[in-house]
Amino acid sequence: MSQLTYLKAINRTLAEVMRADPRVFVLGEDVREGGPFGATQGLAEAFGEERVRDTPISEGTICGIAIGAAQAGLRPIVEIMFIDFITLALDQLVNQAAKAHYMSGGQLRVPLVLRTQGGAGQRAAAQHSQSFEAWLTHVPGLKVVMPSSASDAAGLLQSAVADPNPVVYVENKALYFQREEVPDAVAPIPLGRAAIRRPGRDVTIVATSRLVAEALAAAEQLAGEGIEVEVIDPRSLVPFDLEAVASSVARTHRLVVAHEAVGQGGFGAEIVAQVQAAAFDELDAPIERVTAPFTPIPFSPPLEDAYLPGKDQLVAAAWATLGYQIGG
Amino acid sequence: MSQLTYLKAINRTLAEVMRADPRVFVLGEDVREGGPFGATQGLAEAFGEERVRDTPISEGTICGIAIGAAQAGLRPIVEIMFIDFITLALDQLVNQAAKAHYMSGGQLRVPLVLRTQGGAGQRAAAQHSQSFEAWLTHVPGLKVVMPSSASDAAGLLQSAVADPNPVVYVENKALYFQREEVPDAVAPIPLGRAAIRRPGRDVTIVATSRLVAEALAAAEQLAGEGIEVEVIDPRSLVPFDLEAVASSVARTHRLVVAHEAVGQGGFGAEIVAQVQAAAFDELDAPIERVTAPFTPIPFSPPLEDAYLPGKDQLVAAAWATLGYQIGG
Amino acid sequence: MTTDAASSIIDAPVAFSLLRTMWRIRAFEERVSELVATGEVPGLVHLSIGQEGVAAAVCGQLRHDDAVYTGHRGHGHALAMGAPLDRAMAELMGRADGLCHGKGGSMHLVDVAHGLLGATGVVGGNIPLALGAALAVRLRGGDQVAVVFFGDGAVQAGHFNESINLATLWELPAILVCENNGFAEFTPRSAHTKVERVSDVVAPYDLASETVDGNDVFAVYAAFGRFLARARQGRGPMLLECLTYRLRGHYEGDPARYRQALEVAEWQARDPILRLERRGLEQGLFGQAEVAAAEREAREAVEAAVQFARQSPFPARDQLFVHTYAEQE
Amino acid sequence: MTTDAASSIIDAPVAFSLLRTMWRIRAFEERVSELVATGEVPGLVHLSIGQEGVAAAVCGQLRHDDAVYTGHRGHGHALAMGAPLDRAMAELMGRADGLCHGKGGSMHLVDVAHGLLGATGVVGGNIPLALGAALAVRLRGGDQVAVVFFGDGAVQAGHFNESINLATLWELPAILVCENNGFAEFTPRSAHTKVERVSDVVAPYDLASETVDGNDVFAVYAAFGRFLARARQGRGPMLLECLTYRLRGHYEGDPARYRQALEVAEWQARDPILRLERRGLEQGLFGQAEVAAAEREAREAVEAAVQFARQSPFPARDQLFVHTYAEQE
Ligand SMILES: Cc1ncc(C[n+]2csc(CCOP(=O)(O)OP(=O)(O)O)c2C)c(N)n1
Ligand SMILES: Cc1ncc(C[n+]2csc(CCOP(=O)(O)OP(=O)(O)O)c2C)c(N)n1
Ligand SMILES: [Mg+2]
Ligand SMILES: [Mg+2]
Repeated sequence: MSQLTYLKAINRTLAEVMRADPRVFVLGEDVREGGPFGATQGLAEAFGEERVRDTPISEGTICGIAIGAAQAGLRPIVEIMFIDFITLALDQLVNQAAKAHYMSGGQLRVPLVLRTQGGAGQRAAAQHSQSFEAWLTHVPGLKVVMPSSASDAAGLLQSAVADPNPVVYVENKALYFQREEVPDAVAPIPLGRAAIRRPGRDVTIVATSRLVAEALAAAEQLAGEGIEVEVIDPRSLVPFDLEAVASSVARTHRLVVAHEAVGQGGFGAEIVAQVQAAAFDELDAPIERVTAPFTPIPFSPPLEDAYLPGKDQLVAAAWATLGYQIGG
Repeated sequence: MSQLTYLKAINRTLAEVMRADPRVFVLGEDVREGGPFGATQGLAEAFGEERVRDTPISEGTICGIAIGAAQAGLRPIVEIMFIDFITLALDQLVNQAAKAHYMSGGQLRVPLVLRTQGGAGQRAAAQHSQSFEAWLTHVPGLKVVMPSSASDAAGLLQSAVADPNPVVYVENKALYFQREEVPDAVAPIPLGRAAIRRPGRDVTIVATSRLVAEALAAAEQLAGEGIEVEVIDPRSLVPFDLEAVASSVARTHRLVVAHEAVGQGGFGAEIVAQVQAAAFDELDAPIERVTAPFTPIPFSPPLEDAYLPGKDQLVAAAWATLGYQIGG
Repeated sequence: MTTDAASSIIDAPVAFSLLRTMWRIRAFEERVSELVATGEVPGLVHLSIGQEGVAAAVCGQLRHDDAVYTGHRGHGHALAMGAPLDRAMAELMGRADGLCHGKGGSMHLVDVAHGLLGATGVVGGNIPLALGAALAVRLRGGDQVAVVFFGDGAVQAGHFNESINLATLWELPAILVCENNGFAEFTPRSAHTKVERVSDVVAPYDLASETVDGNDVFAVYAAFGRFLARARQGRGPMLLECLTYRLRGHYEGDPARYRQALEVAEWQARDPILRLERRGLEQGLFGQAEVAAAEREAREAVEAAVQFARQSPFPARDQLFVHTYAEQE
Repeated sequence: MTTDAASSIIDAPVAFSLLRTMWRIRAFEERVSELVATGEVPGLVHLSIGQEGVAAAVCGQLRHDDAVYTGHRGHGHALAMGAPLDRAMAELMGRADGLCHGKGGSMHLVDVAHGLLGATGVVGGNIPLALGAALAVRLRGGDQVAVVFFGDGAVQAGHFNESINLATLWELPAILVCENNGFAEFTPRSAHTKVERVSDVVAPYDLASETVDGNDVFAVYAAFGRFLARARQGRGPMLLECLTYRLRGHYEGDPARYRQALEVAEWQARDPILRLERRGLEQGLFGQAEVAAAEREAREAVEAAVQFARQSPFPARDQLFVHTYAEQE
């Protein structure tokens, strides 16, 4: 066990997977220097510049190179510095990587990991703070992972690298410097298995990424008010562990879904749609969504603070489900 | 009144808006020749090559040029030949066009229309048949329009061109050659107003684009089986006319949502999420979704036919809502 | 290098093999055109009739452990790499025995066993993939090369320049083959760019590039051969621009109103198969009987392929759900 | 054109006005640096200290009906276009009286009244927008020009080449100004491309381009002036590459371990303000008192701007929901 940040857990795991498998290599902008946050720090020194490749600002092509290398049997980990710039790589990711296996009738495989990070809260304004994971969940052939803790970051990254499919691994910049106890050897965490972060019988909160900690804080506060919240972290959106959520709802009969992306068209809507189909009778109240409002991300600190969904909205949403009177 | 195809209605309206407003111009690949389907046929002859501009295969940049021209006060209509290639223009559309008004504190405006077309059924395979409208609904600042008929195509296009915001106008290639009676002068149809295509009291079907006709066919069949279906076409996804849907559900108590895009992460999920929140008590059955399955689009005709959602699934989904027994 | 110099390195067996390949492509695509007309081959179909010389000359020198990427106009490249006619035809007809079991179709022929790693319908989208394959060679060691085919239209797409820059920066063993047929869809190159030659576009990058008469199969063979020898030593990238012309419309069904009868007639006279036959006969590389046999065998093989494809079943419905995700091996 | 020739067209008032602009930028950004350290200016902040000559020389010749686009390192361009110091500072502090009412911040300064049409944080993403503004001039008639600033890092992005191609194809009255400071973030240009000069990258397009010493404000002024005269006649596009150096890290807080002390020292000696002062004094374009006044006035104005910004309230919470969509006018 040691105290590690989320960022350091990623960094350590990158080194581990590179050590374990010579097919793994890293490419992206400024990765030799570690990138703006330091996720790839030290890798060039440890593994050499052939396996840790700085690239020009050519998001589309570097993603495509990773795809081609993956098809040729390597295991590239390509970094898109901010998820906002995945807009420049989507042709490659969506039209090439996601479909190659299917279109080729199973001949091609694209075992690549695309690491990127999203999220607001750093006063980075509208083009450096977005959350686009929902787009990726809408693309058959991609898997989508969103670790919410350092240990999960380590365990999920191993599974992402081992996966024979293109996996988009979405970090959150607001989590990077959060520190926690992490085992010295983290086991791989299979994709598609949710974690129950806190058990509870009154309301279920499904939260992703940065919102998991907010959900736990909300649960803590609600516990003081006599309400036991169950907090579920799906960890991967594709595949999504509907079973874990539906069976929780069968106990609590109330569901709040939370993510940082704007609500409209967000993955929360998909969770609502799946759960209401799977557990209609169990629901004693409409499913509440806690998300960012439908606006671009403002720069000004108080506006950005107001923009960010968090504990208070979760508490309110939980109470809304509890206060709901059918036919009332 | 005259018999017009959906395509011809678009073509005629393009000519009308260009005639009415000298700020309107068209740019895109092969637009002078009319494009692969003929939507822009004759415009170069009528309005000259300055206002009907062929472009190289540079989707990102032509979208950006349209944005810059719109900011400078023109009214560009930019064509992305297949929505599959919007993947190459999303940085411009999402990071530049959608946010400019907000980020500039209201100084900039981007009154542009991006015309594109999606949809399968033409054996065009996985990279020329997709439906990505859900992505666009997830972007604050964009409006999204999906006409399902020739008259609507004409009326909605006028409103899109008149709108001071970036509007993505998504056509469907399978509708292009459908013919219907269209008034000689079509009035603009405001964005955000759904159309009730057929009234009914037993089940509501909300369907978009190509699925509207399928819903009407399903309604016709179900009428023969004694079931009266209400078919609602939202016409624009952003803004979305929740009011129309919720009040229909308040009468029918059953809802089926249908689109051609794959279900996971599709706009249908958003409709489900909004309706279950707005009309929870009214629902007597889980909301059903009829969508494409979560796979890329196969080329082989029988597979593509199996892929495409249509009347039969709608009939089955309607019956599923009708047969649902609460607590059963 | 002049054509004469080129032809000196092409002996009779090579010349005849090029002729056979070109006839296979021609016969295949002429038959496909008929099958499109009757509806047996559905979808968007782009023929390379008139451009066969490039496919034959380039792919004829590659190995099955090389990596070739093509695009929407890729039948010729697939066949020239050795993709079986019958499974290719079955793919175009959407049958279970197709190269991709009917999932891909005309624009997405893949045949990994023969080194055809992919075909994308997104113009320009295949170039980065080829660089990735070349990078894999570099990282793993080996003398394989990556080759990507694309049209003149792709050169104005952002991926092209990004790729040229990266390929030269990393010195990747990749050969980029541009089939410059003067048109992108219905629009001539002059409406897409002011730069006439694709080899001029890449001049700043100081990579080896050459523009050749793409309808002169010997010229393409010689130029590509020189590039290939260097690429096998791990050097690269290189760009080969082949000036050519498609004798059909952009897609089957295209009325092609945008071009001049005269232009078409001129190019018909430069048909690469006719030219090869004329030259081969003149130089005694093959005889009239062999020429006739090449065509006849090709047409017979294509006919057999059509029969094979027709007898192949359509994929079972449940195949719709197969291969969305790869399973752990 | 040599510096001597350049300086012949720059008279005393112009020289002094350039000096004042450069001092305003320098003083503003030095103050911003302090305010970042204390947390009063939040977020990702990229300073242009050392690059002020380009902003002053280019923007000093533009009009408020021209269209300027900049990027993440855009304070200097905004101020040189005439954006008020106080509202610019308020924007960086996220205040209600900021240029964008606090919605944009350092990377997104917009001041339409002064011709600053946009600033994007997506590298390369602003170039197409400028072409659009230039196209609007063409379609509407007028002698306005569009100018876009970007760094050497943007040149490897697909949008750059797409834009060069389209701008030359359509002959748009746009001037592309590349501030080549040798680095993109932490990575030197040599790790991004083998093409040393940006002007070389565009050579195939046969557009007017020139590489100048970006730290010599007279040289930039002269070269841009020549381009501008042509652009006012509707000719274009043109590319001006200014060789320069940022004396600070990539962003405030960057330890900049990736560069050499020697290199920094060399460039410090070439500080464009020092050079202009030295030259102006030598050539009698202004006197020591004026130099001192330029700096002092700039620092005072910046201080006043800080006071203004501090007194400006933060935007009210409900502003969060304002301006997501534009209303019909
Ligand atoms: C990114 C993208 N944009 C547009 C298209 C539509 N399209 C298909 S082929 C084509 C022209 C391609 O021209 P070229 O690259 O010269 O190849 P050719 O067809 O001449 O062989 C276009 C525009 C596409 N497939 N991909
Ligand atoms: C498309 C995109 N990719 C990556 C980044 C992250 N990034 C911000 S600035 C920068 C370097 C830009 O270098 P250059 O264009 O030379 O401008 P400079 O910072 O040197 O002024 C990078 C990579 C970005 N903002 N946009
Ligand atoms: Mg072509
Ligand atoms: Mg730079």
